[in-house]
Amino acid sequence: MNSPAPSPSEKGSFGSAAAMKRLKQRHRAEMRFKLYGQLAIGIAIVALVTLLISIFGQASSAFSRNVLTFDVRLDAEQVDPSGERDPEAIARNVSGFNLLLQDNLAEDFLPGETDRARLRELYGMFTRLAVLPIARKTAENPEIIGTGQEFRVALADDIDLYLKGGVSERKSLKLGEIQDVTGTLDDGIDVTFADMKAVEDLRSALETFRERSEGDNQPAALIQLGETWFRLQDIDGRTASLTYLAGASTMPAAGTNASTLVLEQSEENRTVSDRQIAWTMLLKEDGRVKSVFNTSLFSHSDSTYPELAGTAAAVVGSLWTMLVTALLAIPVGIFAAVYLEEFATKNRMTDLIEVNINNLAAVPSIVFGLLGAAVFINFLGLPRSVPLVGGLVLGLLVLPTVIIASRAALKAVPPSIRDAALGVGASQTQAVFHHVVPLAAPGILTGSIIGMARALGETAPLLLIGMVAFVAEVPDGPTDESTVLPVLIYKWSTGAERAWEPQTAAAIIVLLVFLVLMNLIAIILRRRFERRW
Amino acid sequence: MDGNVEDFTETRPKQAHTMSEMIKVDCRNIDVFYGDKQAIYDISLAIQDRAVTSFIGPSGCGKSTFLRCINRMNDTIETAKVSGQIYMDGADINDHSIDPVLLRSRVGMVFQKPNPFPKSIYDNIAYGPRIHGLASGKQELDEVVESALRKAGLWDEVKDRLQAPGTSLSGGQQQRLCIARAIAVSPEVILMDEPCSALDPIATARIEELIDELRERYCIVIVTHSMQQAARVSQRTAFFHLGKLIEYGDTEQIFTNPVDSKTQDYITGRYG
Amino acid sequence: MDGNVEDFTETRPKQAHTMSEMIKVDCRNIDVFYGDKQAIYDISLAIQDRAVTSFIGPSGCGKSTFLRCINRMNDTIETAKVSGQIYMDGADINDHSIDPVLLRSRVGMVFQKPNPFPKSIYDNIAYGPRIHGLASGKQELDEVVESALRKAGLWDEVKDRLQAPGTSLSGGQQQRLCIARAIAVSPEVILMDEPCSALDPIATARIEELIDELRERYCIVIVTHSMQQAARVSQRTAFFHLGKLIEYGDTEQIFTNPVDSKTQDYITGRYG
Amino acid sequence: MDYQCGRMLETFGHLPVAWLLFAVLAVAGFVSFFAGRTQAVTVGHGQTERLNSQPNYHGYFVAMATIGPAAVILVLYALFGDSIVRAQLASELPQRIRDLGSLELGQYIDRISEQAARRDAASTGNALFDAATSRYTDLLGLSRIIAVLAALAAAGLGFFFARRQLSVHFRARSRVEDGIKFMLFLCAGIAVLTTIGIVASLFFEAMRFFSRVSVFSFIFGTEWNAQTGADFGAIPLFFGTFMIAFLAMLVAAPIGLLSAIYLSEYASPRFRGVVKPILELLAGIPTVVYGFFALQFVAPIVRAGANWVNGLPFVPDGLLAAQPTSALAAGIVMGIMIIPFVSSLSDDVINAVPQTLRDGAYAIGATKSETVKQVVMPAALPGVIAALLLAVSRAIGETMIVVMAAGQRAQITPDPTADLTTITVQIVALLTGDTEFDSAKTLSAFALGFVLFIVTLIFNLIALRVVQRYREKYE
Amino acid sequence: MARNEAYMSEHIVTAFTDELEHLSANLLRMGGLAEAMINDASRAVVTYDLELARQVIKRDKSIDELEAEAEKAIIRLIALRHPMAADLRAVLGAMKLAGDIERIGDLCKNIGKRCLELTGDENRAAVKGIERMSRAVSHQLQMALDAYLRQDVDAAIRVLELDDDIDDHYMSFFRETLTYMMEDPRQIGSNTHLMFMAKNLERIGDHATNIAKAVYYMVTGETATGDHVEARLKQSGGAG
Amino acid sequence: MARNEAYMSEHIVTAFTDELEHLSANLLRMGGLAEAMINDASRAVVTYDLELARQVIKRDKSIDELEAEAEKAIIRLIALRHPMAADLRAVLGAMKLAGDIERIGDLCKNIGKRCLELTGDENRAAVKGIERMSRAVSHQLQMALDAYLRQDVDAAIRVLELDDDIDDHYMSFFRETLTYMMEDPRQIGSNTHLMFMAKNLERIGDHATNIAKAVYYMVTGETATGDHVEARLKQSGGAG
Repeated sequence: MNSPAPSPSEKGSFGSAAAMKRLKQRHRAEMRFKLYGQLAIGIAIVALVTLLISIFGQASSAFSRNVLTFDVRLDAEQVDPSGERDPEAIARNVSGFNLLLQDNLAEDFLPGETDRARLRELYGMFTRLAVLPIARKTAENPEIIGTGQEFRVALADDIDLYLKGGVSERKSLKLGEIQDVTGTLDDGIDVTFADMKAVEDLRSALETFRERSEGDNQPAALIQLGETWFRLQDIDGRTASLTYLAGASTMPAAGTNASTLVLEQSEENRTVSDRQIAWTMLLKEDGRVKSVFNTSLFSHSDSTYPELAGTAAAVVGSLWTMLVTALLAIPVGIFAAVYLEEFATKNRMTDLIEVNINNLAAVPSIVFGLLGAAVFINFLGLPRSVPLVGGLVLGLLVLPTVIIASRAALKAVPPSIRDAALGVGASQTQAVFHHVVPLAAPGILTGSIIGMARALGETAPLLLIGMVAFVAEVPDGPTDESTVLPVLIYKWSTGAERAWEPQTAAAIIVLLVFLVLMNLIAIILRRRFERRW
Repeated sequence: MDGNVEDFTETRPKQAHTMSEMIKVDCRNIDVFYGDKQAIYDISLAIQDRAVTSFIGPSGCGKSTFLRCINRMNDTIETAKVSGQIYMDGADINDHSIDPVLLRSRVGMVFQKPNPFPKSIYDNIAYGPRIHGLASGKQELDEVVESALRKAGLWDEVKDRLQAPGTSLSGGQQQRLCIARAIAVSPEVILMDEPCSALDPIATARIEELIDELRERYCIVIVTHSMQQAARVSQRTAFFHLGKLIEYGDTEQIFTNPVDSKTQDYITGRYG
Repeated sequence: MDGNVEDFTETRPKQAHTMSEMIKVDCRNIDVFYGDKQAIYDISLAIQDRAVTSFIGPSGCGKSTFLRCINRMNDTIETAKVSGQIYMDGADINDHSIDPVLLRSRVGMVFQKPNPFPKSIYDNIAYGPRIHGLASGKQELDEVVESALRKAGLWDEVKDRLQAPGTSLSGGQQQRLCIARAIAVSPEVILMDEPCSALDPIATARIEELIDELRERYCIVIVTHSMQQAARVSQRTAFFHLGKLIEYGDTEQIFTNPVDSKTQDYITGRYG
Repeated sequence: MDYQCGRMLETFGHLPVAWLLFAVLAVAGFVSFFAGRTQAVTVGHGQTERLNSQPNYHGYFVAMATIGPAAVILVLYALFGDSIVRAQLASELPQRIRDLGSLELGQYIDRISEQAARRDAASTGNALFDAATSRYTDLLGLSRIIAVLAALAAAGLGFFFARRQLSVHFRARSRVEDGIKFMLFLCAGIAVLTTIGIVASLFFEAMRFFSRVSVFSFIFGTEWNAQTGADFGAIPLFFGTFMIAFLAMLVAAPIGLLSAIYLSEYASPRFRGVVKPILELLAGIPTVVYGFFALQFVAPIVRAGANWVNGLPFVPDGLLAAQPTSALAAGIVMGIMIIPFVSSLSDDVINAVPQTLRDGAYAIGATKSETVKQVVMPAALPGVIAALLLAVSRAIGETMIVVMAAGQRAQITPDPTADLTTITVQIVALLTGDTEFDSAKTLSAFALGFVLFIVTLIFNLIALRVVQRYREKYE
Repeated sequence: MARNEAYMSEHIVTAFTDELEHLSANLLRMGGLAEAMINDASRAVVTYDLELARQVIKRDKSIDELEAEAEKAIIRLIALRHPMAADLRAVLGAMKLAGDIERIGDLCKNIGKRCLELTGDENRAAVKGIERMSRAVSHQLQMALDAYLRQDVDAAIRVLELDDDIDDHYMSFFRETLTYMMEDPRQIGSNTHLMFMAKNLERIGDHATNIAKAVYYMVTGETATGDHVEARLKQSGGAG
Repeated sequence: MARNEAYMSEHIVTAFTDELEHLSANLLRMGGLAEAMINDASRAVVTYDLELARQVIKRDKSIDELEAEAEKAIIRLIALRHPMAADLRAVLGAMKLAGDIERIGDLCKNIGKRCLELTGDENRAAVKGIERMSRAVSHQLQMALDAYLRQDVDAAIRVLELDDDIDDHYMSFFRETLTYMMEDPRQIGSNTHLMFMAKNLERIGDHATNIAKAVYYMVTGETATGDHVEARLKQSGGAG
């Protein structure tokens, strides 16, 4: 093979047998290598898809919300005890409205009940602060006081979660007609079911749940007979002993159709009681509990109650913060880039600045938080938790990103353009501002937007300057106390109640929408104006 | 006396007469498309062995594209589509049974810009023989490397620093290293795509000299921007224009008495 | 009869005799350092007006560096240090009182790669006159643009699409656009740094033709890689080697009968 | 007269003076620009080519000379004016208030300024306070009048002298350009100031910490109980940090590198056009989202997995800690987060390898993978290493994922399913909520931050240096 | 030269075309001069006009100078323009042309010199022979130059054919003069001169033939020994 | 040619150097042939060896062929190698040389042809004169070729000086032969031939001079009419 030309025997064929064998091996190695690459990309994509699915899956339930409808007369006594029709006083009179609705509910379900525990259970169907919108609405239109109005109130988070299937695994079964009823509502009744098979189904359902759960958990079964809900105490053959839960206080008649709701978790293991479930089911049949789109997620500010919490304040806080960030980082970043790329003479000083900026871009974001805490808050005495400080910190954080992106864009403009301008007698500044910067503008803009997107998603440094504070009001300016979306997400994710989970996921989606928008703009800009030299 | 007359021309073999016997690569009806754009129109061309054939023509005339058909480098460009037959020693290189990887070990290529691998000089040369299993031991490999470097006229310049990186050489040396690298896998054909366009006149002259020496062993095809270079190094010249082969013949004839008026105009600096 | 003899040579003014009167740029004892490295060694050279002077030499010989002294483009390179005097019409251009920016409007420059601004053809030309306030109204500017394009022989090709981007032109047209751009600020000297090295032979010939035409109005200095080009376009040729000026004289003499053996060796393709 | 004057002072004390000044400066700028421009045209006798610089530049120059000094004065006033007024007011207050001590005095004056800001505020009844308030308003007004007058004077002087300079040969352009360059330089300086700020704040706070806790026990201590202020041994934190970073790199390095290779060498432009943005999407997701993902999705799986392993017959019971938050969960998710970082950096590096090298390899009959492995990768190696170093640095400094998914327990254990804590987690834990800047607990966060900064700095410096060398090679 | 061929457009570098045309024009001027010299020389012999003979002798210097200039221009062209293909042939052909015309000038000068040696009372028949020959030769040269001007191969071939006539002229003149010399030994001296003049004219004819050959080469790129000219050239081979 | 000048190293492209040397060697071979032809032709005349004369006539064809080859090689060189400066001069000089040597061949052939017309009983004195002249001319040619081989300007100048001698030789031969012719009119025919032979030899001398001039030009780049040669050339100007 070492000879310059091949032997004649090789003419017409390509390669010896040994070479062909070797070639086969080489091609196999080729395929393997290619496969590794595909695998890697597959893993990365699967990870992304999993992430998105898990978040969207969680979030989907947060975008709908169950509301409880009330049809009440706004009793002036309760709503406006002072009688002055002072809007502020009305809006602040949360307890008055609360009582009004509580009474309305109690009238329907527990008329004349005095057991405070039982009442509290009923009142737990919604949270006190949920009446706030009603109060505000009334305050705006005081003339509706005294008239009958229909109101919608957010259902308590646990019950909402229960309806969305979050509290316990459950199973609905039709039990068919009942043959026979004995006993009283107060002491418990025994019913005999006509359909043995249905009873078997119920039993097996209970059994399955029991097997599935750990420890001493006893699955529960709620049975509906007509308008009344009972709790299943025991079942023996076709006869079940039931106790009264809620609903019409009438003995069910034989022949009534029965249905059951089997719950995996026993009452003790749940945040929702059997009775509350029964009430909810009754309200639902009445059409008073309905699932609606969760507008409060966008219109409300933060709240200690997940069903009332929204992202409005955080979104506005983020916007204020971004405004400050943009005002600091973009002009300064671009000018600094122009200076370094076009004017700075190469010496140790500029080398130092250069190294310094590159390093700064790679400094962990939390360090900027420390800087903000130490300099802006401790040293300069600026207030904590305000967009001004957050914006400054984030501005410094993305400054190197903007500088580097701008420099890259400036560098991409070929030196021949500068030469050309200098060659016709333009000064350096003219060459830069007439030619180089306009040509680099799309790149600079793209870089700036991407930098801003990064700032928008940044969390850690803001934690350290106190932007994690609870903010119930939409901030009016950069010096108002506020929080930002990512921090809100962090805060919600640490919430103890399970209802925070979908809420957090929903907030994440709001954040992602903003980010996707910004990146889309950047991509469009890049596609539209990108110039290859 | 007549003997003397013969003697005077002996440095130039009379190719015209012996051509048919010495054809190494026979291209027939080659069309090349880049996407929808046709770059080469039905070119047929037979390239002689042990001679330098040069492709000339104004830029965009398809000479490089055509060159890259011969070792199927157009395969690496996704939009490129080649049709027609190219026979090398009678075998169609576009046949499915022909592996481009093996083909390229028989048809070496040298590029416009010297592109040594970022490895030592030794490894630059040894890389090809290694992947093709052309040397079975360290000693044999050493021999292959030395022989390739010698043939490329680079041995004396680098023998004391075979472990130095290939990129440490000067531009002209780098290009000769690339030629040595191509030679090391014992090709039969060497394609050169404007091998001197990135070099200064002195380095260019060295490469031309080398090409002239290599002609004795290989079939060399060179694409060049410079008519002068084609005139200097090649025995046969093909003139391309707008993707078509306008004229193909002995270099001397092309440069002193071209048949086609387009060739004439191009060569004499008239145009169109 | 003698009249006829004269007539035969009339296309070539006998520069040698009238030189001293027609000197445009007079460089004296120029040294250039890049950092610690000396790139130009004590070069003195007088460039004639209304003639093409070419600088030739192997790469790295300092011809481009020297060219860039003439419009102080070396000022833009930080490490470059130029010493010596360059008199243009008797004024030392390196003097502190001379603004390099203004100097560059009197000494135009054309670069190796065509570098039109990514703007319209019109704006490419109009930019220089605009920043220098050479035209006071739209109409006057139009005239400047047209005149520059005409002088660069590009008017007929682009007059119908002055608003098309300059980069949409072909390579050769782009280079002529760059020449027009240089002309538009009415310079006295035009420096060209290998203006054809990125172009194909046809475009090159067009540029050479243009240079030949422009010679009647300007003092042109051209750096070229190609001796042939220097031979074709220039009346005077300077041969540089290792940062030194080896020989400077009439092009014809340099190419047919150079005085210095280094020039001889370079021109005939021998070397060192 | 006196009254008039007082009214004026008071009015000025209340005016939204910033906007007014802005408007005045803008007008001054315009006026001076046109004045300069017109004068230049006159000087050049209408022939602009006779001028050294174009008329516009003369205009800019005059405007610059007019606005510049005024703006400097106003900026100085904005920075120090308030303190001067306060100092003056403090010196005028009765002795007993001045004796209060700086803190309370400051608060007292704060109250005064708040009161003064309310224009229609009723009397508080406290005569001294009311008097001080009105005095404060007057002082403020006076200082503003002085500042504005000074600014106007400076503007006038600037305008005057600038116009005197204009002539045919005056190099207005270079003067204006010098001004622009100076402004650009100031902007570049901010980046440096930031670094100085970081280093200084971290350093001084860390020094304060080390004056209470010895450096040695901080760096080599193995017990960390900062919340109680008892133990400040940071070894467990270092361990946790590097453990998680290591796990992250285990995920990110091969996946990122291989996908970069596949995308740049194998993928069709269409595939690349689709997949590359998808990978970049991973980079665009905020870390807090990753943290949530780690906490809600990955951690339970890791825990379940650990439990399953523990349940295997030949595995000793409780081999794995199987905590609800674990280093492994954080590591995996952090790895996913870093994939695009590694892949896009490597992609850049691989793309920077010139096509001619690949052509060279193909031309001697190398297959694609041989070309990649033996030509492209060796050429790209320095860049790839740098990319990995930068990724490690990123992993070390990453905060939200570990805060949410790694846990709080400072321990040293090789078990990846145990919960570990990291430097960043502790910084967040120590500095969230109300903090006083004087406790060792708070200061320890700065000491940790200092360590974090130094460590990442070293990684970055090495990586950037390597990258720069690499780029220089191929540019 | 190129201007006469339809397919050949101008060079992109017009200076090149200019130079080539300048060269060609100069050669034609030289040719015209030579033609005039032939006629004048023969007239000087026939009319025994010694003044004219002296003029002819003097005029050779102009042709020599023009030839030197042309040669310089040719070297310039080759060195600076690198002519190729047809251009190269044109330039090298021009070089030959210039050489041939210069030789014609020399030969005319020689005729002039010999004219000065004559006595004025030579055999009229012999003198007539010279006149006749010179007319033929001058015509041949004119045709050759015309072929050059028009780059006309056929015209060039016709010139080649003419050469035989001139050779015949010369041979008969030679024999005739030999007879006169034998008849009248006193005329040996002057007749010898006439004989040499005739020889010179014959040689001028050869040079005209050479010019035609050069034209043939310029246009076709083949030396005028190709198959289709051979037959016509067979007889006129070799120097006289 | 280049090999003889110390400062001139080889071309980087050795093929170029090879071709130039080949060309030069070929010209020298042609020159050698021509020299031999001169000697043989004169021997044929002196010994009245008609066979030798015929050989000489035949040999001219070889020289013609060699000249055609050389000319082709020169065109090749110019077209493909673009010689510059000294190389260009060498190539163009070679072209002149080839032409001159070819002419020498022609002239020798002409002597051979005229030899066939002789009777063998010519005036011995005249024949001796031819022999003497041919020896001088042959020597001159040899010196010119030597100057070419060694690229020696001084040698070339010496050749130019020699030309005067040959012209003197010719003039005396011319007068002498004229006398013989008048003395013996029967010999007019053969003596005329001898006279033309002498004229041919004189012209061969001119060509040798041309070769020397070409050498002078190749080496110095100046035509051999420069100041320092002028004085020596004054007498030998113009064609004989």
